[in-house]
Amino acid sequence: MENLIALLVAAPLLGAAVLLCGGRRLDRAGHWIGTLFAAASFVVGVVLFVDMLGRGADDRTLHQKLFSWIPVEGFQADVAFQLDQLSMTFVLLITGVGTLIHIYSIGYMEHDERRRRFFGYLNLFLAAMLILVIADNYLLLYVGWEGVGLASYLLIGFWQHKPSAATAAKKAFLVNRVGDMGLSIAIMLMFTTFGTFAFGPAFEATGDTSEGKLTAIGLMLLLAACGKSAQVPLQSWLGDAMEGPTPVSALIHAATMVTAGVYLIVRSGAIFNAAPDAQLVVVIVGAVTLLFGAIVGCAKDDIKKALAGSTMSQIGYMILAAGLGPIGYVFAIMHLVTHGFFKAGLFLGAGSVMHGMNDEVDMRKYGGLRKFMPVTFVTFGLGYLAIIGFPGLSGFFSKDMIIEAAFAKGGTEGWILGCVTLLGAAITAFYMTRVMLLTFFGEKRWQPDAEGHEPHPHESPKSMTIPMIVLAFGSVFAGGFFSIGDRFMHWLEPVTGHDHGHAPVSATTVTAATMVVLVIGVAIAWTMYGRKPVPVVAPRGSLLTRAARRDLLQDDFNHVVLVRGGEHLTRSLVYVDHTLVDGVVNGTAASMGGLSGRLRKLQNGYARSYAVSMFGGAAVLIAATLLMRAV
Amino acid sequence: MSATAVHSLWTRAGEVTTAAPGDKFTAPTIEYAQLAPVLIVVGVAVLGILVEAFVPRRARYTTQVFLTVVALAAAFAAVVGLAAGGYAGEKAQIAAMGAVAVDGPTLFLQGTILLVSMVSVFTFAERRLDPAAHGNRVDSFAAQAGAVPGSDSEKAAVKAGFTTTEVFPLVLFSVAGMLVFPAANDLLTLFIALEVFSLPLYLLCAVARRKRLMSQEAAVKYFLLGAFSSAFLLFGIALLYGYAGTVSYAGIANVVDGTVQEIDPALASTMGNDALLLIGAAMILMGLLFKVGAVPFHMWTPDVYQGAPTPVTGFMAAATKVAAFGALLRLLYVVLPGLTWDLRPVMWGVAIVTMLGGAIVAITQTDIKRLLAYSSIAHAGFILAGVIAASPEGVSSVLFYLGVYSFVTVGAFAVVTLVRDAGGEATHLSKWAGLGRRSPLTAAVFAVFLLSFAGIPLTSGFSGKFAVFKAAADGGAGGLVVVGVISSAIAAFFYLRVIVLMFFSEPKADGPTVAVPSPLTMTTIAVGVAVTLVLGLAPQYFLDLASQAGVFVR
Amino acid sequence: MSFPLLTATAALPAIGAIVTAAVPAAQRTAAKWLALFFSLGTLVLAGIVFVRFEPGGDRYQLTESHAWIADFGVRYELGVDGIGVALLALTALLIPFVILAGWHDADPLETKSSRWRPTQGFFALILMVEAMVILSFEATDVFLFYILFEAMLIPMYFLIGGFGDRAHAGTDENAAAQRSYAAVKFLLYNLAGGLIMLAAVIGLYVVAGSFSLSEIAEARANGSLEMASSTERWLFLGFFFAFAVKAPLWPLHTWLPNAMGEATTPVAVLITAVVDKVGTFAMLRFCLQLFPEASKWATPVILVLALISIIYGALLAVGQRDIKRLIAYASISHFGFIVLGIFAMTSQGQSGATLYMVNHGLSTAALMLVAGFLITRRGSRLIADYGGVQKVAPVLAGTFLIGGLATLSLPGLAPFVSEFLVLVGAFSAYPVVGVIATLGIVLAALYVLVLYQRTMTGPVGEKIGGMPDLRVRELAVALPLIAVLIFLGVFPKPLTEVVNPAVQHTMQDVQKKDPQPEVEAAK
Amino acid sequence: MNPVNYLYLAALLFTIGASGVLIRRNAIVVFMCIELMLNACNLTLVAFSRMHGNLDGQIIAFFTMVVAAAEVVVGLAIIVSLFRSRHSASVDDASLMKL
Repeated sequence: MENLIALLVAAPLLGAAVLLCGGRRLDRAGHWIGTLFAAASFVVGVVLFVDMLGRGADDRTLHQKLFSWIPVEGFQADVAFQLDQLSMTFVLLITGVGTLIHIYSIGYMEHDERRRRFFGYLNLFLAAMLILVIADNYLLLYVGWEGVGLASYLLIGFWQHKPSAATAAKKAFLVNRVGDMGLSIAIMLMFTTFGTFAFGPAFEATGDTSEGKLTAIGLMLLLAACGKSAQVPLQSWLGDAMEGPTPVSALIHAATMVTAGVYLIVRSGAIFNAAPDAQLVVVIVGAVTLLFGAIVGCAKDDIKKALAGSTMSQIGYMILAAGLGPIGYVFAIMHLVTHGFFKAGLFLGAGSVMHGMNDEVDMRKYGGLRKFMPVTFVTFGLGYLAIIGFPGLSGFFSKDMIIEAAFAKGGTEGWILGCVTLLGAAITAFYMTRVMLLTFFGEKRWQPDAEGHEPHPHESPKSMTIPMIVLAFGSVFAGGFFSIGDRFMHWLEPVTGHDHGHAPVSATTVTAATMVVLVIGVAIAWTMYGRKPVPVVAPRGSLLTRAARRDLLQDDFNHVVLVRGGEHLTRSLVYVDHTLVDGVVNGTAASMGGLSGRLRKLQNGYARSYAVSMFGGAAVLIAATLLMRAV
Repeated sequence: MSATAVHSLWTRAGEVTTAAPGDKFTAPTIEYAQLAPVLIVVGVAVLGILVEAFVPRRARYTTQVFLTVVALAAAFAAVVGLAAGGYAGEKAQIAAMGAVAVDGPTLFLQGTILLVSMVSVFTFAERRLDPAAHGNRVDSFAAQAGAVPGSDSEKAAVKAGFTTTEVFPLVLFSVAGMLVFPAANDLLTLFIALEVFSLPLYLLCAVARRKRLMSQEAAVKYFLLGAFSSAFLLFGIALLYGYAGTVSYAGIANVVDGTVQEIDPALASTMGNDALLLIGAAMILMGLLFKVGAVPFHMWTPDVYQGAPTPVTGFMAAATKVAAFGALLRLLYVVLPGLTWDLRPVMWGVAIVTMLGGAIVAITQTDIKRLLAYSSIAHAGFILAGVIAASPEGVSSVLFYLGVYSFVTVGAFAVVTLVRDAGGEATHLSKWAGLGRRSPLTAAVFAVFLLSFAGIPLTSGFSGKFAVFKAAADGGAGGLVVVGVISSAIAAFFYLRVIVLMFFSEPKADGPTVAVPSPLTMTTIAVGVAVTLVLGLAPQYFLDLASQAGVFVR
Repeated sequence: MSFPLLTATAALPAIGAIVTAAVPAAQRTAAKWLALFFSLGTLVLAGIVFVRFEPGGDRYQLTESHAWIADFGVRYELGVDGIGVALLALTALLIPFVILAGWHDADPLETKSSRWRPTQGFFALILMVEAMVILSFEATDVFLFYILFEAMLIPMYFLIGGFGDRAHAGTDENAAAQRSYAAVKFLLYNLAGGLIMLAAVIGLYVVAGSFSLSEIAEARANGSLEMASSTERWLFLGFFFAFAVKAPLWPLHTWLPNAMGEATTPVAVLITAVVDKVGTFAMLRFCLQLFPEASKWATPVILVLALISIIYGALLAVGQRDIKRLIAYASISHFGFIVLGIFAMTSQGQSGATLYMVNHGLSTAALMLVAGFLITRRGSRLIADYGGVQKVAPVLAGTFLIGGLATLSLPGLAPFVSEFLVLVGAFSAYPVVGVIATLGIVLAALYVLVLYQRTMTGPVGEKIGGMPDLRVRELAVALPLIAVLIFLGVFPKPLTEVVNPAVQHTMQDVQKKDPQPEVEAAK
Repeated sequence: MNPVNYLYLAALLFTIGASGVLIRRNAIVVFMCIELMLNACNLTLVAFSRMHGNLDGQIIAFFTMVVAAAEVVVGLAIIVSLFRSRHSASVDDASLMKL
C-alpha cells in the first residue's frame, strides 16, 4: 500500500508534464487530460484512505522512501513520503476540491486559448501541494512549499498580458520568498540543532534541545507560515493575487495553498509545544490577522478581494488555533477543511457571477442577481451561511470550537483571545452579509460598459454549477459530520495530540455569545446595505474605511519603504559601482596614462637634454654607490 | 686620498719602473681556434671591404649577402664546435694573453648573437618590399648615403641603381665587436669591443632609404650620446686601473677581494682608496647600462629605434642587448663580486625605474617602433632583475632570456618592415588599425610576438620572464619580482592596445598594405615564431643549455 | 603505459581548434560542423572519464606524469579528483551548446576579403578555450595550472573583443569602442591578478622547491615543509587575489558586466559558466590545499566579501537596464555563494560549492543563451525594449522562465540543491553569515521575476509582434540544458557521489571537522 | 709636481668636456668636448700608469687615441651629412623625433 503514495504525486506531475510539453496538438483535449490526472490522484487518495481506516489508530502512518536525494557527508535528504492522518486529511481535501475545480475550470476557461496550459499549471500545483503535505522531511516539504509558490505565480499571472496580473504574480512570489527564507533558516537551524530535518527524528530530538533554539526554529517556521498563509505582516500579496482566474483563487488562494502555513505549524507541533514563546507569537499573529482580514473584507467593493480578506481572516482563526497548542490543533485543521469547502464554494460562486457579468468584479455594479442565477445564489448562500457560522452548518461547528479553545487557553490570554475571536465572528457576519446583499439582493445596478455592451447575467454551465453544488453539500454537512462524536478529533489525535484546556466559561455560553454577535453583525449589515439603495459609486467613507480599502495602508507602507527605498538603494548602488568600484580601476588606468603622458614629455627630442639625463644618472649612480659604502 | 701619500708613492713607483728588466718580453700566444668565431667574422668583414672595391656594382649585393651569411654560419659552426669540444665547460679558459675568456657564457652569447645576426641580415637583404625604382630592386638602405636627401645627386644615384652594400661588412664588423664584448676579459678589450660594435651601428643608423632626415638625426643622437657614454666608461676604466693597477678582470677581482698575491706599496695605497673603485665601477656600469638601455640612460633608445632603418633597429635591439648584458654579467660576476653589496641598491634602483619607466611611458606611444623601443627598455629592466640575482641560476636565466628576447625582437621588427604605405613603412599606430582584417596572418604573427613580449604563458616570453623572476626571487630579490610583476601588468596594456587596434578596429580606407616579402624576411619571421612557440612550450633543452653555460671562467 | 585519457580530453578540442581554424574561408558551415563534432567528441571522452572515475578510489585518478621543464621543477602532471571530474564534465557538456547557440554569431557581415575568416576563428577559439579550461581542471602541477590559467585569457580576449554582440545600442564605432574596452578590461584585470599570482607561484617554488601539488601537500602534511605563517599568508593572498578576480569576488568584479554585456551571448556563457569556474575551482584546490592555515586565517574577511558579493550583486542586478548585464550581476551574486561555500569549510558547504559551480554553469547557460536568442530577434539588449514576448513566442518565454527559475534556485531544479547545501554549510559554521546570505534568495527572486515580467509579460511591445518562436537549433540548445537542470535537481546523486570523497580530502587538508549538531554535542 | 694634481686636472678636463656636451649646441663643438673627455681619460690613465709603474695605462691611452680617431671619422661623416641636408650643425635643430 505504501507504494501507492508516490502515485498521488506522480499522477498530477505527469499530467503537468504532458500538458506543458505536449504542445498545441493537445489543445483540444488538454482540459480533459488535466482533470483525469487530478481525479486519478483523488482516487488513489481515497483508496489509501479506505486502507488507512482499515488499520488501527496507532498503525496508520505509512512511509515510502523513493531514493536518497542529496547525500552529502553529514547531510542526508531523502525523497521519502509519510502519510498519516494529518497528511491524509490534506490529501483528500486537495485532490477532492482540486478535482472539482478542474471540472469547474473546464467551463470557466472555455474561451481561453491557453486553456491547456492552465490545466497544466493546475496539475503542477496539485503535485507540488501533495509533495508539501506528504513529505517526510522539511527539505522535501520545502520543495513542495516553493513548488506551490511557483504554481501560484504562474496562475496568478496567467493573464500575463494584463500588467496588473503580472505584477500581482511577481508580488506574490516575492512575499512568499521572504517567508521561504524563514523556512530555509528553520531547516538550517534544525540541521545544526538536531542534525536532521526529517520529521520523526527531529521531533524526537526536541527533548534534548534548549528552548531558545526551539523558539528560534518556531519563529522561523511562523515566518514561513505568514508568507504562505498571508498572515500579518506578509499578507499583502493575497489581495492582489485575485488577479488570477477565479478557479485559481478558489483552489489555491482559499482552499488549499494558503492553508499550508497552518499545516506547517500543526505538523511542527512537537517543536511549538516545547517553545511557548513561539506559540504566543503565533497566537498574536493569528489574532491580529483575524481582525485585519476581517476589517479589510468589510471595505472592499471587489467581490474577490472581499473574499480574499475573509480568507485571510479565517486563516487567522486557524493560525490562532494552531498557536494554542494541543488545545487547538485539531480545530485548526477542522476549520481548515470546512473552510476549504465553503470558501471554495464562495469563490466558485463569485466566479460564476463574474462569468455572467462580463468579468465585472465591483459588487456595487451587481444587485438583484438572485433572479438571474438561482443555482449560484443558492450555493453561494449556503456557503455564506456556513462561513458566518449559522447553526448547524459547517462553519458553526468549526469556528465555535476555535472560540471555545481560545477561551480554554486560560488566564487573561484566554479572555483576550476569546474576545478577539468573538469580535472576528461579528465582523465576519457583517462583511459576508454585505457581500450577499450587494450581489444578490436589491436593485440591479449594472450599466453598459465603455463600448456599450450591457451585461446579460445568466446562469453558468453545468460543468461550473455541479462543483458548486458539491461544495455546497460540503459546506452544509462537513462540520456536523466531523463534530458528531468528535470524529475528527479522534481521527487526528494520534498525530497532533489533544488537550481540553480549562475553559473559564461553558461551551453553551460561548455558543450563545457567538450567536449574539452573529445576529449583531448581520443586523448592522442589513441596516447599511439591505434597507436602502446602494450607491454605484462608493462614498468616500470614514478614515477607517478608506484605510481598509487600501489594505490598512500596508501596501502604501511597503511601497514607500521597500519599493521606493529599494529603488533608491539599487540606483545608488549602480552609481557607486560605476563611479567608485569601477572608478578606482579606471582611475588607476587613467592615472597611469596621465603619468605616462607627463613622463613622455621628458623625451623632448633634444640630444642635449638626453645627455643631461645621462649625466645626472651617472652622478646619482656614483653618489648612491659612495653613499652605500658610507652607510 | 692625502696628497703627500700619493706623492711618496709616485716617487717610489718611479723607482720600480726604472728597475723593470727589459728582457722579460715574450711573444704573445694567441689561441686561434678559440678565437675562430671572431676571426672568421672580422676576416670576412675585411673581405667585404675589398668586395666593395673590386667587385662590379651589379654583383656586389649577391656577393656581400653570400659572404655575410657564410661568415655568420661558419662562425656559428665554430662556436658549436668549441662548445662541443668542451670549451663551454671543463675546458673553459682565458685566451689571447688574458684578453678574452672563452667559457660557457661567452659561447652561449656568441652563438645567440650569430644566429640573431643571421636572421637580421636576412632582413637587411630584403629587396622585395619597396617598389622597384627605375627597374632596380631596392632594399631599406639609401642609394647613396652621402647624397643630400632630395637632391639631384640622390635622384641620379637611385636612377643608376646604386645601393649601399657596405652595410653588410659594417654589420660584420659590428658583430665582431659584439662577439668580443661579452668575452672581454680585460677592461681594454671591453672598451675596444664596445667601440668596434658601436661605430658601425652609428653608420648603419644613418643610411635609411626613406625618411632620411630622421635617419640622420637618429645617427647623430646615437653617435653623440654613445660617444659621451663611452667617455664615461673609459674614465671608469681609468679609475679602476688606478685602483687595481691592472685592467685584467681577474687581477682587479683579486684586488677587490683582497686576495692579491703581492702588494707593492703603490697598490697598497690605491687599494685603500675605495672611492676610486666605487666611482670607477659606477662609471663603467653606466657605460654598459647605456648600451642595454636602462633608465635613466635610455633616452636615446626611442629616437634611435624610430629613426634607424627598421632592419638595423631589429639588429641593434636584439644583438646589442645580448652583447651588452653579456658584458655586464661578466663584469658583475667576475670583476665585482666583492662589490655585490655596494652595487646592489643601485642596481635595484635602476632595475625598478627601468621596468616601471619603460612600461609606463610606452602606454601613450603612437609609433610602433618607439613603442617597441620602450618595450625593450622595460625588458632591460626584467633582465636586470635576473642579473641582480647574483647566482649561477641568475646567469643562466639571463642567458636564456636574452636568447628568447632577441629572436622575438628581430621577428617583430621584421613584421614592422612589411606594413607599408606610400611613404615607406607605416609605423604610426593609427595606420595599423584593422590590420587583422586585411592580412590576418601578418597580424596574427605580430600578435604572437606581442604576447611573447607581454609574457603570456605558452610563449617564450613567459618562460624567460619566469626564469628571471624565479632566479631573482631565489636570490633574495623578491621585491624586484613584485615590481616586475606590476610593470608586466602595465606593459601588457600597451601590447594589448596594438592587438586591439589590429584586430578589433575597422580598417581605414587609406590604410597601409602588407607587402609580400621574399623568403629571406619570411625566414626571419618564421624563426621568430618558431622560437617563440618552441621555447614557450618546451624550453627545457635551452634552459639546460643556458644553465650548463652559466659558469664564468676567471 | 595506459591510454592518456586526460590528455586526450584536452588534446581533442585543441586539435579541433587547429583543424577548424584551417578550414578555407568559403567553407564556413563545414567549420561549424567540425567544431561541433570535436566538442561532441570531447563530451564523449569526458563521459568516459566520468565513468572510469571511481569515487571511492585514490584522491587523484587517471594520473599522468611526464618530465617537462626540469629547470623550473615543473612536470606535466595530470590527475582528477571528484571536483575536477564534475567540472570537466560541465565544461565538456556546455561547449557543444555554446557552439550551437553561436552558430550564426560569427558569420561575416560582408565577404569582401577572402582571407578574413571570422567564423573559423570564432569556433577555433572556443575550442581552444575548452582545451585550456579542461586541462586546467586536470593539472596537478601548480605551474602547469598557472600557465593554463593565464593562457586561456588570450583566446577569451579575442572572443570578447573580436566578436561583439550585434545587438549593440550605440553606433558601430561606439560598439567597437565599448567592445574593445570590455575586452581590454577583462584581460588587464585578469592578467594583473595572474601576474600577482605569478609572484606567489615563484615564491611558492622558492619555499617549497617543487610545483607538484601532491608533493607539496605531502611535505606539508608530514611536517617536512615548514612555512612561516607570514610567508604562507602572503603566498595565499597572491593566489587568492588571482582567483578572486577570476571568480569574480566583490570588489574585483567590475570587468564581468562589461565583458558579458559586450560579448556575444555564447561567449558570455563561456566566460561565466566555464572560464570563471577555474577561479573558484582553484580556490578549492590550491588555496585550501597548499595554504590551509592561511586560508583559515583569511576566512573571516573572505566570508564578508562573499556576503557582500551575494547581496551587492543581487541588488545591482535589480538595478540593471540591460539584460546581459543583469545576468552578469546575478552571476556575481552566485559566485559569492560559491566562495561562501568553499570558505565555510564544512562538508556541506564545499560539496555545495562544487555542485554550485556545475549548476550555476548550467542555469546561467540556459538563461543566457535563451536571452541571447531573444536579443538576436529584437536587436536590443535593453529590457525596456521588450514586453509581451510570452504572447508571441511562448516556448521562448517558457524556456527563459525555467532558466530564470533555475537562477533563483527553485527547488526541483539543480541550483537549489547546491544553494541550500552552501547555506546549510555556511550556517552550521557561521550562523549569522548563513542568515544574511539567505537574503540573497529573496533578491534573486526579485531580479529574475522583474526581468521576466518586463520582457515577457504585459502588452506586446513594439517590434515584438512578428517575433518567431524558438527554432529547431535553438530548441536543441535550450531543451537538453533544461532536462539536465531538472535531472540534477531531482537526482543529484551521481554528482554528489563523485564530489563527496574529494571534499572529505579537502576537509582533511584544512584539518577542519564539521560542527556537531547541538543534540549530539550535548550527549 | 704632485702627481695627484694630474688626476685633479684630468677630472677638471672631464667635467669641462661633459659640461660642453651639455651646454653647446653645435654638433662639432659637442663632439670636440667628447674628445676632450677622452683625453682627460688618457691623462688619468697615463698618470696611474706612472703611479703603478706598469705600462698598461699608457698602452690604453694609445688605444684610446686610435678609437678617438675612428670616432672622428665616423662622427664627422654623420655630422657632415646632417649638415648638408639641414644646413645647420645645431644638435637642437635635429629634434624631429620626440615624445
